[in-house]
Amino acid sequence: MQAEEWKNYFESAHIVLEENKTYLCELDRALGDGDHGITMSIGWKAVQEALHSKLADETDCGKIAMTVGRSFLSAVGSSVGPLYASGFMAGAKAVKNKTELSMEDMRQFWIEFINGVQDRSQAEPGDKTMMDVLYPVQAALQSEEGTVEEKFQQASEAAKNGMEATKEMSSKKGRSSRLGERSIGHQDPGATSMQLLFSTFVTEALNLKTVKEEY
Amino acid sequence: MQAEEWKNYFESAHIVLEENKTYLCELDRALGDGDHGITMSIGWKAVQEALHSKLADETDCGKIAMTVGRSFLSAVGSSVGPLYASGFMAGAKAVKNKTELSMEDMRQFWIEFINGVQDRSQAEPGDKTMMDVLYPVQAALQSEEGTVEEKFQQASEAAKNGMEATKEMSSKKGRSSRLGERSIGHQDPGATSMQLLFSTFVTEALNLKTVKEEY
Amino acid sequence: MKKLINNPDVVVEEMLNGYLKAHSHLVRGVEAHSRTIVRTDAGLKQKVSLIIGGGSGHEPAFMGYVGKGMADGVAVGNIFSSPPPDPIVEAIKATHTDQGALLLYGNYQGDIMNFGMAADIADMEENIEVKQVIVKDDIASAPREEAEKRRGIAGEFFVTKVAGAAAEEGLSLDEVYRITEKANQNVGSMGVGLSPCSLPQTGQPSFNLEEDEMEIGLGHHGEPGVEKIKLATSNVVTERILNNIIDEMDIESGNEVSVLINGLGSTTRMELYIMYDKVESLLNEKGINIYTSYVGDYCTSLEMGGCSITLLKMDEELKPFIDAPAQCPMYTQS
Amino acid sequence: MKKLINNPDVVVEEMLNGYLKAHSHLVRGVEAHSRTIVRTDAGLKQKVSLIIGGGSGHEPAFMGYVGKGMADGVAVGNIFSSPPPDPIVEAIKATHTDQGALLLYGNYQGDIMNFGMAADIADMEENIEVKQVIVKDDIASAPREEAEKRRGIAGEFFVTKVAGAAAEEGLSLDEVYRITEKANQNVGSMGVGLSPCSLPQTGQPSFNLEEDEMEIGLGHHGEPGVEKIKLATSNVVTERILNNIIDEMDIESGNEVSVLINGLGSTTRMELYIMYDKVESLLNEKGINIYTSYVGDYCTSLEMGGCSITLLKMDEELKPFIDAPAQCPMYTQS
Ligand SMILES: Nc1ncnc2c1ncn2[C@@H]1O[C@H](COP(=O)(O)OP(=O)(O)O)[C@@H](O)[C@H]1O
Ligand SMILES: Nc1ncnc2c1ncn2[C@@H]1O[C@H](COP(=O)(O)OP(=O)(O)O)[C@@H](O)[C@H]1O
Ligand SMILES: [Mg+2]
Ligand SMILES: [Mg+2]
Ligand SMILES: [Mg+2]
Ligand SMILES: [Mg+2]
Repeated sequence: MQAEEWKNYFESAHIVLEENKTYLCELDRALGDGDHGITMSIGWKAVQEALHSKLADETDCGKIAMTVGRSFLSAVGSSVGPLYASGFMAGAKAVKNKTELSMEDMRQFWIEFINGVQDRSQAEPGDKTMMDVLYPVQAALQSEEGTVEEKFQQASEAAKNGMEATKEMSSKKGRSSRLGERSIGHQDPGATSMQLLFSTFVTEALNLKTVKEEY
Repeated sequence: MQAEEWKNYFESAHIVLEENKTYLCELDRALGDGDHGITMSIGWKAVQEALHSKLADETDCGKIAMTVGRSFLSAVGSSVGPLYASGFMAGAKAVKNKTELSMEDMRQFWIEFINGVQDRSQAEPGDKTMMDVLYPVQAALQSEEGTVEEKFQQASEAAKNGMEATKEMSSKKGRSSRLGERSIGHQDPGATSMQLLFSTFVTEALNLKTVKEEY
Repeated sequence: MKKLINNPDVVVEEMLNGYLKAHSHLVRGVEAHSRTIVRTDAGLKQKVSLIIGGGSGHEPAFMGYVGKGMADGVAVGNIFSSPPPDPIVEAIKATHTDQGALLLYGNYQGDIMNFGMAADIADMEENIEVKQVIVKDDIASAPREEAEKRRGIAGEFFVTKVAGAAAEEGLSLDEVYRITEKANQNVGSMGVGLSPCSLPQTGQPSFNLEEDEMEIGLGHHGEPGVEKIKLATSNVVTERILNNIIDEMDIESGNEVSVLINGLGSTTRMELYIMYDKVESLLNEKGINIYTSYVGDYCTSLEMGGCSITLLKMDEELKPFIDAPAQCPMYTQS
Repeated sequence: MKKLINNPDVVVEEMLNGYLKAHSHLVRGVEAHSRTIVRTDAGLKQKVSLIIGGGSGHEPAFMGYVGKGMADGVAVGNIFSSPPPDPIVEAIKATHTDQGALLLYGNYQGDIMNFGMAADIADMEENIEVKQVIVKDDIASAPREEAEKRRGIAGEFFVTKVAGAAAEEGLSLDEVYRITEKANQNVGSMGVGLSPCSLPQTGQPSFNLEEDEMEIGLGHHGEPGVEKIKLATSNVVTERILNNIIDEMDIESGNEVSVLINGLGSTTRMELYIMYDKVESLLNEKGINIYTSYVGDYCTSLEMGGCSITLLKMDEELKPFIDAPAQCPMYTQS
């Protein structure tokens, strides 16, 4: 993945989350304050603007990820802002100074991304947060078996399962935790947006890979 | 009509207007602030309380009418308060010191009642107010023809016609006047309550009269 | 509509009880009438008595404006109904020194009749000199040729502010009257409604508006307005209202105005400030200077949705009265 | 729900523009960040900088409480979202003398993260001493054993009042922190919701309630509450809420409290005073003295219907800070 493709991924993230704005708000209305889709929309729009201004000529994938995180944070605040920012900043370190990313680089990026989010999140598995997508993703990426591509494919599956599993969980973190048992039956909005983000990445990365192999 | 029956009439007025509370509010919602039924209810309830306290042993029909007017005014304020109070106070003068009212006394009472309301009202015929009930009533009561009973019967008819005629009028006075042409098509609430008040009176007075004649 | 009340028949009584208890250092009731409220220091200082009042349901107006630098007493009517003469007379009696009284109220027939009767009683029975100022700021409620018919809405706040400060200054009744009437002649307002209110006793909405409609120039008791229009942006509505006021009041480049953006009850401060943003820009463009601004709920209609814009044309004489401090239960300026 | 706005994406920006223009004698923006607002006299006097903030949509909170005797600066987030660290850092920088800064905000995860990051940046990059007080007054949001999880609601007004007055006094950061934290430990609130609000960007109600339902203990962003109950009278609701607060806070006969009845947006003053009437009677019966009372919209949730009761347990040290004057665009005490 070239720096240009790396940036394209963030463009795609913006599009996918914009498409799911209403859906994410609906999910958040059941559990929180109904703004998750808006927050994502504001954040990714700011990222998109950065891609076209500050990052237009940037080729360092680490710097790109860093700026993505900071732009997102500055635009949204909220709890997702710091969580995402911490993720992107931690991931950025793993790909510092690279203008091109191998599948292995990307694997390292996501493992560190998840560590970064986790540090700030303090959410346990089963707390009904985006971590219920990220923990299984990390496990899959770190598994001993299969090629890197297979690990990513596994991780994408795991993300989807993790997202769906949040439905049955009782929330322990964030706004929805005040609901306790009343939160059961509703899918977590933050887990949903994180799944979209990650699956979009996997699709793009594997697609590129395939195109290159065919080439 | 004995003082006791005079007081009974005011009791009846309370009951009739209470029954029409919602209807009067509905009429006022189309033209004004939707409170006419409430205003009437508050005012006549205060009158009813006065009948059972201050007026319990009162036999002077003039004093009774005076207190009715003042109690009504003190409870409601509004524009109806002063209009009614002026009517009752003016009417009271016509029956001062009487403990019994002949049909002629009652005719004088209502003629003066209407003069009293008119003084304060400054509404012209056709302005879409309670005066569109009262002017025709006064004309009928002052007509040269027929017995006093017939005059009252005519007046009761006139009240009904006057009330209905307000539907087609464009309001010139009070809150609804701001509506101008938009007021056409709606019956005036104040004309409606006044018609109820007067018709109830005529029914009771003529009924008494009949009972007495049969007796 | 849902309301957090106990019994619709006693909402005004319970509200007054709560109000008097909550602000006992600033206001008190009087024995003679349960609907009369006066300043705790009423009658202590030689000054013109400023008496305000009207129907309830407009809180903070009118009872919230009794206090230092504002009114001496208030008569509180039923919801959206003028108070009868008694509580007005008692307000005059409880506050009067020997400087006379100014009655200040909105141009509604009920208020005119009841305050008028009260003025007569105070004059005849108590020998108190009484003058009256009747506020007529709502330019949408009648054309200019019939300006006498215009009703009073949020502009009454400005007129009360000026009157209260002038009376506090110790000016004579004639002077307080003259200055108050000057403010009254120089104030204009216009409102817009988005959603109705409902009377506690009926629970029925005061008017009907479709989801995509708004009402321009409506009254603050839910009386229908001048025109129903399709829901428009804040900027469009603001420009229309402001231009109307400026035209009607002959305000020109170089003039100075005070501005009040008043919420009718359920309109957020956010919406009011968005409106102010546009008002300021438009006035700026037209070369009209802003002297001072007020944004908030100053005269509501229960929980109605909507707001109004008021302009008070300033001159050097009015300025210190607008700037003067005030300390009331629902309004403080320092 | 209808709103008088221009474009849902810029409501906060337009609101801030209007706010800064309307109150330019009291507050100003800073060049470094469009979401930072400070007192016009920021930095002129040696004092602890009190910085507040949070999501917008709660007006008058938080931006309305910047001014003399209250906060020095505020960071304004998107609607119901914590501001990011940048505007918080800029608020600290624009107001700081060399007495340190106190960050005061509600107990929400987003605020904790963003204010926490801002505190780190101020410390690391600017070498400014920063302390934080996190308000946790909503007793309904977590049981007493987990009091650390309770969110901040209207009680933040009292804590801000105390902090602002203590900072204005010129006390040291340690002292301001200690006194503010004392107020924080002694404040408890609980609310009730009657009707939802809607975000300008979605237009969707934040929760659904039937015509005959109310929600007890809800949050002020429209988060669902502790329990849905059938619509009850004001007295019943008031007694239930008040008893809960008194129990949770161990308030006893002979204690003294300040009271705040806070409207959430579209609740009338009439309803708030009716509630106060009952609160006063109940406290009276229990032998609990009322020191001072506030009734009105102090921390809203857009146009939500409902209200909350807050009690602040008083002691001799807190009294002068509650009594101290304050002059802010949306709150004045004299
Ligand atoms: N401590 C946490 N760790 C990880 N994710 C969290 C945490 N707290 C909340 N979240 C995620 O944030 C989402 C809510 O985001 P959003 O609605 O944008 O923020 P807010 O709750 O401030 O309105 C939740 O659905 C959850 O997935
Ligand atoms: N000047 C007037 N003369 C006679 N009747 C009037 C006048 N103004 C108003 N009314 C009557 O008062 C009625 C409205 O009464 P009500 O709703 O109780 O008072 P308000 O308009 O103060 O709410 C009108 O329907 C009309 O009949
Ligand atoms: Mg949310
Ligand atoms: Mg009416
Ligand atoms: Mg009325
Ligand atoms: Mg949020």
